[in-house]
Amino acid sequence: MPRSFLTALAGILAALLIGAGVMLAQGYNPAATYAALFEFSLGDVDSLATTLKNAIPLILTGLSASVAFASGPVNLGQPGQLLFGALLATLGGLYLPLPAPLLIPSLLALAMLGGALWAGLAALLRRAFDMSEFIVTLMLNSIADLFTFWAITGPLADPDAFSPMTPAIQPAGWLPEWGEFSSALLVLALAAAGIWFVFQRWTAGYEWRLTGQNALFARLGGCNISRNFVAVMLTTGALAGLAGGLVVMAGPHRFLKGLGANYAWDGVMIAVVANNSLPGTLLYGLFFSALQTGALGMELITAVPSEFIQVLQAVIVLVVVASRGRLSEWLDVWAARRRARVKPLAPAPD
Amino acid sequence: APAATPTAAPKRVVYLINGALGDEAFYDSGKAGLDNIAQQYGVETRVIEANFDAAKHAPGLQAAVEYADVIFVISYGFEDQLKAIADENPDKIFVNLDTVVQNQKNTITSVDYIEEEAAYLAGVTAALLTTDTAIKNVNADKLIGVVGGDVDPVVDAFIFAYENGAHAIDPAITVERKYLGSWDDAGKGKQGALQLYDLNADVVFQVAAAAGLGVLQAAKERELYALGVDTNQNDLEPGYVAGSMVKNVGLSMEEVYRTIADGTYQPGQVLEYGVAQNGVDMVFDAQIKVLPQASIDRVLAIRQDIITGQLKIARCANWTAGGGCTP
Amino acid sequence: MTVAQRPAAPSRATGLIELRHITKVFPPNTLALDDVSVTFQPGEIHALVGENGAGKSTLMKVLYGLEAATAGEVRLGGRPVRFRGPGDAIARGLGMVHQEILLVDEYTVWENVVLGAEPVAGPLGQLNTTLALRAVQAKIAAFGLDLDPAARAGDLSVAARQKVEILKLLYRDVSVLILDEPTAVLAPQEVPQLFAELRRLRAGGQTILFISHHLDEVLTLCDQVTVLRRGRHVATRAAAGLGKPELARLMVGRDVVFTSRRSPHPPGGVVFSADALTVRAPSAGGRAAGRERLRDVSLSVRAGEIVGVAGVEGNGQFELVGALMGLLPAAAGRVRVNGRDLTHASILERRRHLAFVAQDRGRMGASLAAPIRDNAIMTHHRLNPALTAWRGWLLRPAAVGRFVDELRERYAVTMRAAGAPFRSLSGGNQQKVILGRELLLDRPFILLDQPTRGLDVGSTEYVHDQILQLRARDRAVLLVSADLEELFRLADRIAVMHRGRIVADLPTDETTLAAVGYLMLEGRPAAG
Amino acid sequence: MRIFIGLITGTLASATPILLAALGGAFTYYAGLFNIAMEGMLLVGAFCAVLGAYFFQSWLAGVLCAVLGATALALLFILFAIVLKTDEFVTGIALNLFAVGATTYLLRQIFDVKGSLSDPRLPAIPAVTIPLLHDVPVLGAVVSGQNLMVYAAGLATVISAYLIFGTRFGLRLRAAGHNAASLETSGVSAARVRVWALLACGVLCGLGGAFLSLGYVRLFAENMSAGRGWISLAAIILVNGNPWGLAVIALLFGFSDGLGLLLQSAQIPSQFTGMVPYLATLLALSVYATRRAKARPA
Ligand SMILES: Nc1ncnc2c1ncn2[C@@H]1O[C@H](COP(=O)(O)OP(=O)(O)OP(=O)(O)O)[C@@H](O)[C@H]1O
Ligand SMILES: Nc1ncnc2c1ncn2[C@@H]1O[C@H](COP(=O)(O)OP(=O)(O)OP(=O)(O)O)[C@@H](O)[C@H]1O
Ligand SMILES: [Mg+2]
Ligand SMILES: [Mg+2]
Repeated sequence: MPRSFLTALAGILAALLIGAGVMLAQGYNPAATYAALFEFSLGDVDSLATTLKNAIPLILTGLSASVAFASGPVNLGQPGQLLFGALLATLGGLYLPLPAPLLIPSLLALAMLGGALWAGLAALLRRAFDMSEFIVTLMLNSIADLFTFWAITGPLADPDAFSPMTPAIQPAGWLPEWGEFSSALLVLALAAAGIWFVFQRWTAGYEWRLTGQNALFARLGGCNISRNFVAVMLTTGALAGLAGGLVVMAGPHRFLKGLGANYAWDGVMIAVVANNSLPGTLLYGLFFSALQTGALGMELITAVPSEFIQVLQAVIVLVVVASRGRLSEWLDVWAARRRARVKPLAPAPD
Repeated sequence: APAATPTAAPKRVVYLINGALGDEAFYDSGKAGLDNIAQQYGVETRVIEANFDAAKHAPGLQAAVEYADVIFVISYGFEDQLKAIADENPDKIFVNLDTVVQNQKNTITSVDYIEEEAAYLAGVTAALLTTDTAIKNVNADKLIGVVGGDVDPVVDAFIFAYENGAHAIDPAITVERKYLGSWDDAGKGKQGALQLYDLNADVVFQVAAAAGLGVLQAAKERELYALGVDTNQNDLEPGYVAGSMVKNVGLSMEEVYRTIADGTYQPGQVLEYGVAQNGVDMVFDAQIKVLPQASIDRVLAIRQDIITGQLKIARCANWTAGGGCTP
Repeated sequence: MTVAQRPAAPSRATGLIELRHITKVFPPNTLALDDVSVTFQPGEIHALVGENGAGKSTLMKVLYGLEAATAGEVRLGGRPVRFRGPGDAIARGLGMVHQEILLVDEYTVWENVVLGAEPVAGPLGQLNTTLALRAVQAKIAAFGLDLDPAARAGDLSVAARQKVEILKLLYRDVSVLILDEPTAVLAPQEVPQLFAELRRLRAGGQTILFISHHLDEVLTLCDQVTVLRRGRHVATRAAAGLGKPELARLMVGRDVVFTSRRSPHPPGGVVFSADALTVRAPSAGGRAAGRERLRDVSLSVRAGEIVGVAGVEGNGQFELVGALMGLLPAAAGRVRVNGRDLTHASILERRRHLAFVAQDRGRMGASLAAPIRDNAIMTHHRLNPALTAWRGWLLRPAAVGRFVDELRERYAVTMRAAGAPFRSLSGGNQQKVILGRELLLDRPFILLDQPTRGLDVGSTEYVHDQILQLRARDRAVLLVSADLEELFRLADRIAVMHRGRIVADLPTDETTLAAVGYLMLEGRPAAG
Repeated sequence: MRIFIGLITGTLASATPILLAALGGAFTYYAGLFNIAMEGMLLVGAFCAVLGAYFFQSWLAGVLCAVLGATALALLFILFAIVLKTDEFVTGIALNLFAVGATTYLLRQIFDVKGSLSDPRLPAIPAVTIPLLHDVPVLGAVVSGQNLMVYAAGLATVISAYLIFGTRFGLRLRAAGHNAASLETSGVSAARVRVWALLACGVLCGLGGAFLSLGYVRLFAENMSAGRGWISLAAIILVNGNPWGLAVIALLFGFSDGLGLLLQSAQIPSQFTGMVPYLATLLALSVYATRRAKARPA
């Protein structure tokens, strides 16, 4: 832990320095820019609440990707699964005649079901035709995008709206706000705890982890690889679907165009920099959310274009991951060299 | 009385849009107005783009109210959040462009453009063009085309009025449409337009923002004609863009801002900008004019009827995805 | 323009090869070579011996430019050289055949041979196929190698593949040949043939550096012997006058007794049996599909009996283990343990009846990245009710902890913490954990696939002890091994595999190393 | 007939950038690299093409800049994945994100525009008229008069196939993918071969990007690669990188793309017609998978 924390910190620091260099070269003031970034993401309660709220879908899609990657399946379908989760939650919110205490859990369950079904389709294609889930989930993302767009312009469209969106779901399905903070955070915390429990306590979760690390070994040890594959796809789909449900239930309370636009690669990116670890995913999810939230304010104060943050994110991913491997190796070599009692060159014997 | 306008003169103005600048059209026109406001009144201005990304709506609004006194907003897709944040910040001025949004405290002023009036004129223009075989390469088929960015109420309102305008000239004209499913894939825009030209359309109206730029380039490639949208695009492909339907978002912003500056601003109004108010229009000035002057005059005559109120243009009242608009 | 690039003439006699103060550290903390200095004379056959992991391969890789030394220098003909890769080494007349054969299976023999030194024509570097084929053919003829240049490397036998590797060096006209355990994959009868070839090369002025575990081979073939132990240089001696016991002592650091410790033990009833087991190749793309890799294999093991499976690598042992473990589907035949038919059972079902130690620890036996704890409880997590709660749904961390402690104590594992990654264990301790895990399953039948591969003498002794104890406790053991001496030391019976068949099943006491070796190679008993 | 010819011409135009990117990816595929950065390379290529064409007022300069720009991204890939040994998948993802951010950022910094840049003065890559063929009725309209880059893509297919299967470079390239250790001991640095493969990928993706922004249309729009890099990756996986197979698959994609638009007339919601290319990919994948399964014994 301390070492991974150290290398991550070093990586982020290096990336921020690179960013500062670029800003200097462009004639911006890096200190003021980073200060504004901080101010508008964590500086006050409002900003913090926005950052936390934005972090929810990032973290959930990140968890989805990291659980999948840690267990083997290359599920890149978070965007599509998120959309289907949002769609089913919206449907439920529009048509289920239930009081709030029942409706909210039902909508959360529907959201997870939606994501799980869409991921399950990829799992099915994998099992039936041996089609790589890597490509299938990518294609299903585009199809989900078009399908949900059809749903919100066609059968589910709000006739009074100016742009494609469904009507608002019943207020009973809205997640309550606690002061500035959304209760969706509680759902996120429960989901994260659930993932921890699955990986650390559940027998099947143990099998997932070991399969992700060495599938042949796990198979020879008696793990049912193909059943676990499906289970992982369904679970990670459910996580992404939950993200979609929360976006609807905590935010605009309806499914509107552009709902999933932000999460295309962010979940995957977060899982990757977090090295598929649970605490890492939480922290990097927050971190990237803070960057994205602060970017808008940063642009207002310092006129540094907010696209800059997108570049910075990519640089952070590269530098953190690259330095994780390299830095560790250098530390190892350095330590080993000290142990190796490297002697000065002396004439060879014989 | 509803919330009063701030006593001090505003210092900072934000223009918050759901999409992104660079459409050579709608958003850019607002940006031009914003720049004029900055020059004229010496205020600081900023643009926040949500880039069609729903996750940026709330943070964008949040950042905007933290920064500015006056917020111009094009709020497609985040009307709910706009209402909520306007209610929370009654001391800020919110001007919502292009749709009508009313919050509880009634502080949002809406600017509604009557696009149907200008799109109608675009239809008239297209009809005059396709029926005039004297114009180079124009065939006898009474077919005109339109390329929309997406299936949505605004695009369909354009198409609805375009069709009405064309039928006003010749009821036998048919309108073929293509939806791209994209507002930025110009290649797709071009391919959609080419397919329309292959169906024998002589003129294609683009309602697809940046993707629509591909429509104009398709017109040049086929040596046929296109109609621009939102800003004057007649010189983007000189000789092939017969006219442009413009939306003076910038102009209306400047006019609203003038009332803010001189203290006559009234919150909670709905300001209608049609052809008469110079909010929308059909323009023909170009390096190379496509239509003969007689045709242009005919369009201008109809325009005059709209301004005087002699001609009432049907507006899109009901919309469904498959069926488009009905009055 | 037709530039025909030919391999350079063998004029580059390298002269003296000196390795001076070579130190090599593998991250995180393996000190593979610790200040090693050796000199190789031109025109000699120089052997490198040492236990597993002594650093022999690493030293040769440093010389060949495949690994960069952490410290030290390489001198050729008195001048220091820095090879940044094998390309540099080849350019200076060095060539190496690796312990693991490194051919592109998808390429033909000639493509493999010319790879890296291809004759080309034209500005874009078009392969000159005719020229290449002719040159390869010429080399094959010149050295009498019996190879088809158009055959696909992946279809060749191991011995033939090794010949391709050597041919690759001959094609490049190298003057120094480095051979890393070339005899390990050969049947005993193939060895003299190779040696004759090597001697012929020496006579032609070539220097040969030769790594082997077989001390007899070393003493008959080589001029000089260098001994490494745990990364250090122990000695360099002339082979003449050196005895096997002395060499062994130099290698291990103490006296080694070459005896069997098997005591007589009457076997019980049949526990494991395979009847007419057949496995077909799962090859993709239609090529060679359906070819039988295991044919009509019948084999049984009784309680308290160790049956060894001998064979040159690639003669069906892999498929046998795969079929028994459920990795490869049996096309025909039956597998039974204690009368229970497991032919088509799931792996978990098989695991109720058999324990398994795989030959490749990092691939099949363990997950190197996972904590020791997770590796220790594999299979137990499903079959050992003490470790789980809620009808097997949840793991009990406390019980898991106790289980790992028990394993550590019973199998004398040296480890820091149960949560440390498995790869932080030394090789011997890794094998102890795997062996302990499988033996604690306490199954009637134990399948061991090369359980001592890559282990040093101490760990090997430990594993052998454990295997003999299983026999004493009336378990049935099937031991697949490439090490004939190991089989002769442990097994009650030895089954010999040849081309996917069992060609002999002999009581160990009634046969000899030579006889088994002949069977491995020819698939039939030696005449007379 | 005209619609039919239009569909074919549209197919060629849609297929060209996908094919160029896929050929680039094929080099890295054979070299054993998991390269998913084609999307980013296309985008950077498209941006730099406009940049070069705008400042030098020459399409040729635009194409050169596109190649340079995409190659620069390839160099970043080399720096991280090969020199620093960062995971290739991670490198690819990060570079794709980087490409989107950097092109948008630079568009704003250099041209002070957002979203898209189009200018009537931008020179286009010309179409090529083949003298005699051009006048043959249907054939002429299809074979002649296409954009130069369409022919370049065809030529690139031939050259790629030749390089990969007929030359020393190809032998080493494929060896790097099949068994890099074997190539290393043969005295050829696998890393170096991979560097060349990545550079080839950069060049080809640069050409593809140039076609996007200076060929079919003349403008740069943010994110205008629009998933074509991913489609090219799917194509590579489908046919195991074989250049001829890639040409077929790219044409198939191009065709389904145009077909999607055309089908709109048939009262199918545009969203469903938009799914056609993706459904086609899935279909192709399943056909391929079943065929592969059949090749295996029961
Ligand atoms: N690439 C590597 N990374 C880390 N450790 C390595 C690597 N290669 C070898 N080692 C370690 O270096 C030590 C020496 O290994 P080497 O392969 O040189 O031994 P060897 O004498 O050839 O043994 P064997 O007889 O088993 O082939 C061993 O502890 C081995 O585990
Ligand atoms: N990364 C590590 N972290 C902690 N301890 C380690 C690590 N690597 C090795 N060790 C410990 O250092 C000791 C020496 O390791 P080494 O690989 O030299 O074992 P060895 O002496 O060859 O043992 P064996 O004979 O069992 O193979 C072992 O006890 C091992 O558990
Ligand atoms: Mg309106
Ligand atoms: Mg070795």
